Amino acid sequence: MSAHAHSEDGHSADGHDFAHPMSVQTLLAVFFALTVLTVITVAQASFDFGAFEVATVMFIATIKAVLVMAFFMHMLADKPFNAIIFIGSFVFVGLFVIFTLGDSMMTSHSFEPRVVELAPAVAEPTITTVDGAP
Amino acid sequence: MFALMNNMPNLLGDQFASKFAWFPEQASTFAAENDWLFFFITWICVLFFIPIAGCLFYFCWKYSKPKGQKAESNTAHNTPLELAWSILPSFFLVAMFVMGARSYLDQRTVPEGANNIGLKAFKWGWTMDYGKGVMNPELHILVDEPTKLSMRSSDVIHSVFVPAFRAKKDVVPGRYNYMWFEADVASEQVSEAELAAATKENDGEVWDYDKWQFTPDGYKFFDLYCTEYCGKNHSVMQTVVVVHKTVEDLDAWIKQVSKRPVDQTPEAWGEKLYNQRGCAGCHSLDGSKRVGPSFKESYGNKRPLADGTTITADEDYIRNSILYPKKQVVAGYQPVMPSYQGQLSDDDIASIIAYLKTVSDYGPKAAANTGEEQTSTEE
Amino acid sequence: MSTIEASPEVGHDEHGHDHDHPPFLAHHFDTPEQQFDSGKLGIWLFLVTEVLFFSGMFCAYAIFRALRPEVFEGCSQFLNTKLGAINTGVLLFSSLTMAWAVRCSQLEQHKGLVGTLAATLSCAMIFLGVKAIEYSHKFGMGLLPAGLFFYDPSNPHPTDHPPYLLYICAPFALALVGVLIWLVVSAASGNKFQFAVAKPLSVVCLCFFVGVGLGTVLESGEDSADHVDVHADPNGLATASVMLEAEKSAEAEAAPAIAASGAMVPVEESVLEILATDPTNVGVVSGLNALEQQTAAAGTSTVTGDGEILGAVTTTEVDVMTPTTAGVFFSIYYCMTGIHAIHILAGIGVLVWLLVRAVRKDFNRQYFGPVDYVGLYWHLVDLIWIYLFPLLYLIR
Amino acid sequence: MSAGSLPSGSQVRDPGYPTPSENYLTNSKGVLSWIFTLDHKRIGVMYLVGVTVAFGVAGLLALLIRLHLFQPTGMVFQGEEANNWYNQVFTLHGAIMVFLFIIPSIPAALGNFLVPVMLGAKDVAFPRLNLCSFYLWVFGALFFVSALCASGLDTGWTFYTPYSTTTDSSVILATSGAFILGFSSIFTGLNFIVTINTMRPPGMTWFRMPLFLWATYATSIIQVLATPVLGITLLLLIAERTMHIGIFDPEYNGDPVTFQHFFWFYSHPAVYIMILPAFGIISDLISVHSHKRIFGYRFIAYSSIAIALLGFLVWGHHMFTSGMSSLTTIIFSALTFTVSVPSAIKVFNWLATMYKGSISLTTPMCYSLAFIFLFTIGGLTGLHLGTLATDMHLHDTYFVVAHFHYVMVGGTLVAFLGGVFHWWPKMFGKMYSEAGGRLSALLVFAGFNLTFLPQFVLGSRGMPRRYATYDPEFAALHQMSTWGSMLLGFGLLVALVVLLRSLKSGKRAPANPWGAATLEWECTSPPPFYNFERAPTVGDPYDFSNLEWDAENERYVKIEPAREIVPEEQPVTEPVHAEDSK
Repeated sequence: MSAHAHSEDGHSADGHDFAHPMSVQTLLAVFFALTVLTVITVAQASFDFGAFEVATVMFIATIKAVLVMAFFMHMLADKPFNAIIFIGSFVFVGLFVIFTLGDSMMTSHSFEPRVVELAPAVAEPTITTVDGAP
Repeated sequence: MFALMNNMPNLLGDQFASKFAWFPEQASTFAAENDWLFFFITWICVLFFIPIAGCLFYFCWKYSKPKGQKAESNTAHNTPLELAWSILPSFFLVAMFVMGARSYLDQRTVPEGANNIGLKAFKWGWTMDYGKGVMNPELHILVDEPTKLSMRSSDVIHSVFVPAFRAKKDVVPGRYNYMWFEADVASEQVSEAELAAATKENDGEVWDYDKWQFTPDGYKFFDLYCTEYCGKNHSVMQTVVVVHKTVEDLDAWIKQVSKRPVDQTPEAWGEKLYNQRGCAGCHSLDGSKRVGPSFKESYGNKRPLADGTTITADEDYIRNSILYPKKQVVAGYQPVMPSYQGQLSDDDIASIIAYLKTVSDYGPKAAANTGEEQTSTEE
Repeated sequence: MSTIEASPEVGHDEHGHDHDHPPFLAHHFDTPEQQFDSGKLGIWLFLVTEVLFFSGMFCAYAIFRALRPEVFEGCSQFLNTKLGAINTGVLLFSSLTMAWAVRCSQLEQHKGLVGTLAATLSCAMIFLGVKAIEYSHKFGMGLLPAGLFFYDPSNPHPTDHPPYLLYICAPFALALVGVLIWLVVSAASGNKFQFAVAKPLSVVCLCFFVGVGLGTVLESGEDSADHVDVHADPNGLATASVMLEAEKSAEAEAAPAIAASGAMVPVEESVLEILATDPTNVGVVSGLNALEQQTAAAGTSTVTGDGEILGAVTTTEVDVMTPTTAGVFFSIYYCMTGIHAIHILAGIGVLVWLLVRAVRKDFNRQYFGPVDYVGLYWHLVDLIWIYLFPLLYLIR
Repeated sequence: MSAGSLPSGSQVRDPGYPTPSENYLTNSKGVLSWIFTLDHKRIGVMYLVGVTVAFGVAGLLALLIRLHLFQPTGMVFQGEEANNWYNQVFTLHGAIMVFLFIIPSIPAALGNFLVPVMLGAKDVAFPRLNLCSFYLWVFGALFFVSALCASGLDTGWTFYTPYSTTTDSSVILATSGAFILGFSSIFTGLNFIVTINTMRPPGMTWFRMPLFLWATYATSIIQVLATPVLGITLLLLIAERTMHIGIFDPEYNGDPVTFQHFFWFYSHPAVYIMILPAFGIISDLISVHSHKRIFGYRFIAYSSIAIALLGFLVWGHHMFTSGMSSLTTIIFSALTFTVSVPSAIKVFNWLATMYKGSISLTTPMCYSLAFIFLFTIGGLTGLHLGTLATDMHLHDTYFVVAHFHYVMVGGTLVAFLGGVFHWWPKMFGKMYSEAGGRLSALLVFAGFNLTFLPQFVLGSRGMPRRYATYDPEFAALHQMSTWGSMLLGFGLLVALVVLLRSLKSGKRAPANPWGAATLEWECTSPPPFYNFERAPTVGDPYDFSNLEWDAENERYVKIEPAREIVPEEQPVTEPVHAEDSK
């Protein structure tokens, strides 16, 4: 394991053997980018992109997420393994959401339009019966 | 060679089944195919299991040595062999999947012009809806004609399972689920004499299907179970499927159950409904507290309601509690009763009220007495 | 539990056999780097669990938004975009300071570390303060999960509700008082260390009320102002009726409904009220559409077409603002933001713990793990909000 | 040379016996030294006790169920509330077995003890987290007990909505319990992944790990990825019950099938949390007690990971009849078949390992054989359920009950027992009576088959599950099953007695009683609290060539031909205390 491979040379006097400080400029730049993107998201909400609305919003959000992960979370400087497991988790989220959402989409036609008994505005349910009995 | 694979398990399977009942009777078009597939898989399993178990015990016997003996060989691996036994089984798996999926699609796609029967599941019973306001807990269908069930649940998830048809489908509240099947065995009728004897012996009690093995109308039947756990009486949430030979026969039956016969008193009809339409599941007659209040102290009694108020259970109250059960719930009970909106004709409700009068301690005594006399004479 | 993972000083030093171990190195690790890598992998795995934990709610969101887009559009108008945006900014800034804190700890800049941690904490508190305003306002309006929902269009701002804001603020007020007392006592007793801790903490606690103030300004400050000009110009309704045609298609698949046409007038007012309360919202009109739709439907027949297919004819209603429809949106809103807020609270706890250790100068270039781990956790919380904000506040 | 006599001239390596001051069981005294211990071995032992108690409780409930079903009308519970009682009993049996016993049994109890020792590490990566996860387990258990003491639980262990949102039994207590237990298992998994990743000693490459570690690693992956979804599902369920959030409850426009998706996304992978560690144990046991190198190491290792990942793609096969769309249903069925391949691979590899080995029929080996037999049946009957058409008939019948008991009990429980018997000498330093052990294995095997084979037939004949009373025609098979359950219970009792007696009267266990080559046998039994003075030199975990049977001391020892010793890498072979063993 790499940890051990490194560890052979013990802990040297200067501690920079495994600390990778971020430069202040990078941090500020990233923060600036994030703020701009936030403004953009809020702004775009006032235009109607119709079907693409969700897509655009999620796209911008994802850019922001990538920025945060890459720099604030030091993914670039970090061990690739850590990045892999974190990104990998989204694969499973994808599986989960796609299957579940897909199924509910495909079956939603069979959902029973409900009568809200609690809402006084609603008149009594009018239930008639099936025809086509033998 | 594959033809052999197909036939062998079939033949053997049939012998197997004939020896001791491995399956219930095959009564639908699905059954034969399903059972064939079942035995096909089973025999493939046997094909794998015998050698595995054989090796297991043979090796134990052959290679068991005293402590300290070295193994005869130390082969670490044999890639071709391992690949072989990783890949070969997959062919069987694909076969199973394809056959299974194909006949599943048949079971899933309802054929055109199937007879449509509405099914409503509730805790803990079934109501089959034959249209035109005809409701009955028994499922009566036509032989050799596809029947489609349009299923709803009024409370929790239930599941319709007819073993003889090899068909099952959950009934999910908030959704319509559908299933269909085509019975190919008509259920025969018992002789008038036998029926009369049974009716006499049963004597107005709730009909004991398990005991008689035929319906109150004298038909042999197939069991219909609820297979999705649904609470207290899940295990008694059963009804029967009767397969009629002819449309006339079926129509006659529907006509007979459709409404109160002219010669029957409201009380007697009300009692019949009480037993048939699921009231008995939650409302006792002997005062014991079940899911709902007992009918012993229902009619004419002052009931404290969940909202704190008190109300006298008169005709109107009972009618309302049947139609909008969640509105005025008696204190100490859950609002779980399904609405019988449109499932009971006015005459039905009137009959039930009449019947409740007879069983309630608080009802007018005179009415009670006459009511009981009549019911007893009727049965 | 990142505290647990992070906390390295596992005892066991009674084992005589770890001589060359510096105090911060746990006995069962060979080198500080091995310890750091273990902790790092651990916290990353923990973040993975967090992602999947939230995935459940995102999944629910996706399902119900796909099922009832009109509900989500209608209800999202009740969320104050401005407050959401402010909070987003605050969280992003806290992420910056947190990342900076990690840098400080790596470079052994102890003062800077304390400062940045305190800044992060303050942002967290501001965030919660703003949320407190949002929540109490919606509680008051009865915009609650389906079971508790009592929003009444004819009277959107009932005055008889309990003082929710007070309830939410009380614990923080207590904390503030406590910290201030501690500050004074430690100053009096001349306990340098405690004083050094209490000083930043008192600022942090104050920040919650800064957030509350900020929220109040944005929420109520504009209420009165807009009441006027909304009543002044009736464009709201005009645009609405124009938009209606466009919306028809969206509503088409919903089954016809029975609705009380009597509710017409009050509901209109309610929409104006909405307009008044949330002037920053762009799409109030769609709130109106729901209403127009409802009244339109009121005229149509009560029998639906697809009865035969379904096996029984049933009825439904398209009024967006009823418990069972709107409730779902607010349920998801409270679940998502609520659990996110709980994570913020947890983060605050851990950050305070870090602050104390930072004042104690525990961290050095060999041992800055805890700061790094908490940082990762904090960034994840930020990450989740980055997605929550547009999904909940910016639906059109 | 004949068995038993040691070759002369070569150096014998044996750590001897620990002194009381080193023995992890005795090195520090007092209850507190256990309550606050950070020693993974003690935590493992505490887990072992905990899960055994849980198993005892749930097992008694199982016997109650079987007794009740002895008669069609129900034998044990009588009266108006009989069915409620039955429902509560089977619910608690399921919930306790799943959440309190099977899931933590092998990973938490045996895993905690073994993972670091097998790695030659001093402890797991996060000892405090480890202790915390144990106390979370205790906490969750308390919640279950309180649910039991309150108004019980009658939802079935699956908590299906809307039943769970409408029933008036204490669902919230139980779900909170399960929620907490979820975190316990997450932390255990997280701990093991980190430990295995970062704390392997020099020389232990991924493919020199014992297969038990591979299995544990795969299990941990599932625990970390799947359990959080259970957490959020249960939270939402609690919210649904308390404030009707309308996500799962149709009364408020929710959708019950969505709940089933959420629930099974965790609970199917959870099935592999239960069975994968069992695979790991059996792989090691078969190899050790056949004294032969495991066959197809890489295939077994990879198949564990494959199962772990494929396990996430098949949850839908619990919902074939619930009204999923046809497409989803068929996809899930197809994926379900893929997961059966890696399991088959393992079975074949185990057989191949026994082939031409030198098998000693010790108690652990007997249990391993039982495992292979029973698990194969369990796995094969899974095919009937994975096939859509047949599942339409078999779903939610006793066929399913029999199937998953063959996997969970015949698989996991039997493997767990095998593991306990295998590592018992290492854990407590005592040898148990072999005869008694073998007898228990036989009884369990026979009793189990008698209990559950009839249930396959019950199922195919259409007996629905979770029935408190049943039609008379099923009576005969049910009675068979009940007799079997008695026998099974007796067998388990025997096993317990054998093990407990060994603690009192068992003779002292040598460091390596079975002749295993993995690292845990290179420290004394029981191990010293620090496991290893220095990280031991890592050899091939399945190379038995230099292990010899030392007849007069009834132990296996490592023979070290002099030339293999490289001075600076030579481990300390004789601890300072070794005198008292000589």
